Amino acid sequence: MNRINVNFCGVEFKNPVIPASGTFGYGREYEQFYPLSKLGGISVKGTTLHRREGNPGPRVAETPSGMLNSVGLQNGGVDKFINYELPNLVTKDTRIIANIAGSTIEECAELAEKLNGTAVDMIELNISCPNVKQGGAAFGTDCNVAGAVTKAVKDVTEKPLMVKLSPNVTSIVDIAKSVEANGADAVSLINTLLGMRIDIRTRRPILKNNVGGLSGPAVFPVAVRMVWQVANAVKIPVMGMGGIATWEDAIEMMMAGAGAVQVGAAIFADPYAPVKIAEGMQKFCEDNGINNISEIVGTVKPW
Amino acid sequence: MNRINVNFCGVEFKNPVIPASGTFGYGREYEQFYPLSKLGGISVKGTTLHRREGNPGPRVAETPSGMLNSVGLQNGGVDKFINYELPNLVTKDTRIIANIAGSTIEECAELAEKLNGTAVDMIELNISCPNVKQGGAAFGTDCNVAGAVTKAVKDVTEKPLMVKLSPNVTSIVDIAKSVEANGADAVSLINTLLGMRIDIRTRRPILKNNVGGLSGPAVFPVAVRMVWQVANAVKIPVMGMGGIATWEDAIEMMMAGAGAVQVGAAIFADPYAPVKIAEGMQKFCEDNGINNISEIVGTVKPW
Amino acid sequence: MYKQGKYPIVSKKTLAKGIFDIEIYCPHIAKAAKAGQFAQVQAEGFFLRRPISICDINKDKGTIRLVFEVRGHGTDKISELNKGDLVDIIAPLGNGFKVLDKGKKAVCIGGGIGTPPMVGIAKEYGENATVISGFRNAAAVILQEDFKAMGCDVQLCTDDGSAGRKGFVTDALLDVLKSEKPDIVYACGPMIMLKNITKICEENGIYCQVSLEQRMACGVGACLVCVCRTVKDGQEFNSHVCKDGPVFDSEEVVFDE
Amino acid sequence: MYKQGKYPIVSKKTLAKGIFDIEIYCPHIAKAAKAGQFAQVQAEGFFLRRPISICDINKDKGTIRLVFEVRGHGTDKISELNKGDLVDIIAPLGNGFKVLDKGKKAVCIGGGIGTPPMVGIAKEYGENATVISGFRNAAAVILQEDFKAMGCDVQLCTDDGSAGRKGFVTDALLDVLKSEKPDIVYACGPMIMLKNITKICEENGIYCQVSLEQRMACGVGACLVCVCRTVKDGQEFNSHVCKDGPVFDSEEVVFDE
Ligand SMILES: Cc1cc2nc3c(=O)[nH]c(=O)nc-3n(C[C@H](O)[C@H](O)[C@H](O)COP(=O)(O)OP(=O)(O)OC[C@H]3O[C@@H](n4cnc5c(N)ncnc54)[C@H](O)[C@@H]3O)c2cc1C
Ligand SMILES: Cc1cc2nc3c(=O)[nH]c(=O)nc-3n(C[C@H](O)[C@H](O)[C@H](O)COP(=O)(O)OP(=O)(O)OC[C@H]3O[C@@H](n4cnc5c(N)ncnc54)[C@H](O)[C@@H]3O)c2cc1C
Ligand SMILES: Cc1cc2nc3c(=O)[nH]c(=O)nc-3n(C[C@H](O)[C@H](O)[C@H](O)COP(=O)(O)O)c2cc1C
Ligand SMILES: Cc1cc2nc3c(=O)[nH]c(=O)nc-3n(C[C@H](O)[C@H](O)[C@H](O)COP(=O)(O)O)c2cc1C
Ligand code: FES
Ligand code: FES
Repeated sequence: MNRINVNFCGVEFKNPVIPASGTFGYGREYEQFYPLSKLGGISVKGTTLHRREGNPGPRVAETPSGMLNSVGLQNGGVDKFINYELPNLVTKDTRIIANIAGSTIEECAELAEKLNGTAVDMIELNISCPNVKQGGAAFGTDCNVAGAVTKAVKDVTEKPLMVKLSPNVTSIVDIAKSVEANGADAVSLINTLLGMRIDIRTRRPILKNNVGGLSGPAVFPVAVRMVWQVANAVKIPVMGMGGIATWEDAIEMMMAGAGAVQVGAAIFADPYAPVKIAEGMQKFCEDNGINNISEIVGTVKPW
Repeated sequence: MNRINVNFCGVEFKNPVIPASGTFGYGREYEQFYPLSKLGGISVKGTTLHRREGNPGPRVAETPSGMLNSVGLQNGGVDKFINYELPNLVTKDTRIIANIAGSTIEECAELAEKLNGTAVDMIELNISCPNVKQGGAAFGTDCNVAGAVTKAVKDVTEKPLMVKLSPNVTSIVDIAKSVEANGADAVSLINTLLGMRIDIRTRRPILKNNVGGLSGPAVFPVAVRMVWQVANAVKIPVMGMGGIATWEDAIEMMMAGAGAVQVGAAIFADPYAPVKIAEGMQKFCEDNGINNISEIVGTVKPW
Repeated sequence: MYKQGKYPIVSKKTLAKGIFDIEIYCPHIAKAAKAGQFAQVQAEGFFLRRPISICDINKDKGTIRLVFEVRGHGTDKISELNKGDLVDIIAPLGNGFKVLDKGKKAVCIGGGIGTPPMVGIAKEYGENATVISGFRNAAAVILQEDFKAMGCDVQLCTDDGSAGRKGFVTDALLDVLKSEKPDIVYACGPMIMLKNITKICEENGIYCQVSLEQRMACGVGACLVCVCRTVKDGQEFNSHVCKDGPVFDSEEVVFDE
Repeated sequence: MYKQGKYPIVSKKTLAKGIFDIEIYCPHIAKAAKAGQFAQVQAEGFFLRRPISICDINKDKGTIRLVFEVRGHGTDKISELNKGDLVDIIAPLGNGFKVLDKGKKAVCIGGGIGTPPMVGIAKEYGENATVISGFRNAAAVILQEDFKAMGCDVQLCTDDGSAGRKGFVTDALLDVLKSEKPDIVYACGPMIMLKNITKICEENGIYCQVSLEQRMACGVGACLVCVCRTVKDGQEFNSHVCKDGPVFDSEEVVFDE
């Protein structure tokens, strides 16, 4: 019996484990390891209106239990996504979350409109990319702007709208409330924490972009805290991510309040991580007499 | 030849390596490993006006490459510090940084006044403790309040005033500028990132305080980024900390812009960490023909 | 004087499923160590050290013994170490048990993985020690031969009666008290067990010391994370398990309701 | 088909100071692997894997060889692995070198730790391969016997002349070109070396493939971090070393000024 299927925001996922945007491409590469149907869904690489080349390399730096990236939303543009990636993805028997990012509010809305009528199951509006100059984090760190962009997209989209929040803020709860008030159907968090590494031999930042986004197990406790705070402050569902590497982490994130989880950087260390996490969750339910994993969501009892 | 003595904010330190507040007590315990004179200075446990019992236990949770703590400023109060700890510390031939925290602006000023005329070399005003309800982070996340408390302390203190900043903010640069404008002689950063861990067996937060402050190598890239940003935005010196565990880390932090560094959680893993870091820095200078470590401060060349 | 260093493991045994016994050659530590003290043991790849009681000290051989159970990822990692490997420890830490004068009688009570620290202290009393240890079942029983070899009066309890007597260590303690009044009781184990033993000792006017556990960071008394509630002269306050303990006079410990 | 798994090390050698040669038993990978592909190697305790070229493939034995230099903490950790230990790798990754028809002549050029991938490709040409390798000095020289055993024409250069001829691999290449025009040149090494070789080949109308390096995360083409600038039909764009490379036609690579 499948004990880990979840209904998140009206969408049925066969399990709550979804590779995080930007860490899994469109699934083509990882399909060489396992069928994509093993995944609850895929949050595809951030898509912009037009093709983007992204930032110059190096774009990655290792950190203790984590990594920085400064990809900068390299992607082929929304039309290529719709015409080339989506037709392939729909054959994979898994949910498709389109992660979109614009440099203006209008662009975000236009992107969402383009995805109307497609096979996309859900939109994840990224207002938190630390690696682009316009839009991105600038949208995600101001309550009013975050609300405005949410509203603009909600007004045009026919898909469930999930807004992806930045952790680089004083109060992620305020941002979450603002996007909820402006019509978001769900929030996902956290995007990456802004960080930097320097090569002490060359006295140069390792990333050509100087700074980049921190992800991986290092950020897990920050992510759990933010998911817990946000889940307690909003009524819409929360998709939790940030540093999840094991099924225990995923359970912890769900107990903190996440209705489903995304797994990102951990995939680089172990391509099978999302599959192992789903399997671990199923076994956890069996071992603990839990009929469905949804029963544990938000069950942490604070002291 | 000592190549690692630094003048930080008018105070001469024999080396730039200082155990971070709250991780080294008043040095009594670590003196059993090595003489305190090997250290550039000691930032003592956060001191409040009155004795504080701190938060209930458990107060610590392990995280990937780091830890959460929720001590909550347990200490014997400023009078005990002045009468019992300070007379002992002054005999140790190292600099003494008094880390102070108040729950009101007046309390902070009163604390600073009490330290006038003592042997304390410098004041570190902690406006960033995530583990206390009043004062603490509440002071550190609002530019105006941060400025006001800085000004109140600066008005009464005769010591160099360093203000310790919280990383749990949208713009640490804005806070740094505000405390600079209000008379801070230096800033120190970062304090801990707010985080949480949950015991999935008991479905309880591991910390009795539910949330706690993240420190250790996991936060290092965030700390380097913040030090770099702040050092480029203010004219006063920056004391860098957050995840430093090796001499390479310390060099990286100084290249990012720190005039001196504090080492915290790494001491729990290796009590000798501060001493090894100072030795590594001296050797680095010798190997690279650097006459004094101060020459590397802020020398990272962004792309 | 605390010592930190990497010391060789000279022998390793499995005492029961998931319970390991390692003997470490560290003459300076062995020389300084007392029963009831502990070591902060590094688990490779983990940030914090794991506190493990010193089970036994052999000052002649220059070794200490650590007996530990795999409870999570860190102890699992430590259990991968083998004879010949180096283990990074800080020791001896904490205050240790108070040892009474020769001829005094002691009862040493260990519950489960609280049993190992009883080896070192029971040794101080030899034939004058009664050792009561309690385990879930026969498969979990450890260290009984060690106590017997030291001449102690050994009383084994298991929850299910699959070895020794069926029942709690407190039942065994009450039986012992029927025939003699020891000068001191030492106990280590779950909080509920320590609380009940404390109550019995109080009622019978027997001096009792308990060894507590708390999550730790520094292990030396500097970071203040390992808090426990204690009371003295009617005044409650925070003590720290790593430095003020792990051994406390039982009357000073505030047991949660 | 990528494979990920923990595979046993069947032999380990030290080729020069800080340069190690490990042979891994992984029949499925060995069967699928081509010269010029690479493996993502896990270094215990580190978050990201380390990309290491497949130096040689023995399909009969089911093994691949990795030759790597200790450059930082991660490769240092990998170098601690010994015969019998398991190493966690993902392989074979990347596109590999294009192999021309039997009888064609190749020049294979390795600079320093760029030399190992030349073993696998030179083997394809045997006596029809000229192998030019360059090192800082005699102490750093590796793999020359391997090339000789395959019947290649072996030309060794060192910066200081302490072994082979003094000078750069490009000097040796120019000399070779004086007497014959190879059908293909393969090169791996520092960017400046690749740039100069590319220029020479262009001027001489010789097809040239270079193997590039970039910092990686996934290693399979999904995360887009391992970017390099390439050009096709006059159009510059980003390629990814792990999937589009590591081997590129030299004329497609945009070398920074
Ligand atoms: C003074 C003292 C003496 C001890 N002596 C022994 C002994 O002789 N034999 C033995 O088997 N165990 C002993 N313990 C318990 C032992 O420290 C824990 O079982 C161990 O830390 C668990 O680590 P882990 O990595 O397996 O568990 P994890 O749950 O993965 O550990 C996560 C974190 O929690 C801490 N932690 C978890 N459980 C405990 C606990 N019960 N006490 C303190 N910290 C904990 C860990 O140290 C680590 O920091 C002692 C504890 C203390 C405080
Ligand atoms: C396709 C490819 C093939 C390679 N083949 C070989 C080989 O056969 N033999 C060999 O000795 N080396 C090879 N390298 C280089 C090797 O990957 C690096 O030396 C190694 O990653 C350094 O890791 P470290 O932990 O020692 O260094 P650190 O500096 O501690 O590593 C920190 C991070 O930077 C990355 N990094 C550092 N230098 C490089 C580099 N030059 N290239 C890519 N990533 C780097 C590391 O992978 C790690 O993520 C190859 C690199 C690539 C991209
Ligand atoms: C290489 C890389 C690329 C990413 N690209 C995107 C992106 O395009 N859009 C987005 O919303 N998040 C992106 N992210 C953020 C992740 O989706 C995720 O929020 C973050 O990495 C935290 O999860 P993790 O710790 O499991 O990786 C990227 C992360 C990485 C590591
Ligand atoms: C156990 C513990 C107690 C701390 N107590 C204080 C404190 O009293 N005052 C203060 O300003 N910072 C306190 N800090 C924060 C540290 O001084 C430091 O800013 C932080 O830990 C980051 O450095 P690190 O990663 O090197 O530990 C404490 C940190 C820890 C781990
Ligand atoms: S563990 Fe630091 S004071 Fe006890
Ligand atoms: S390393 Fe991920 S795309 Fe190349």
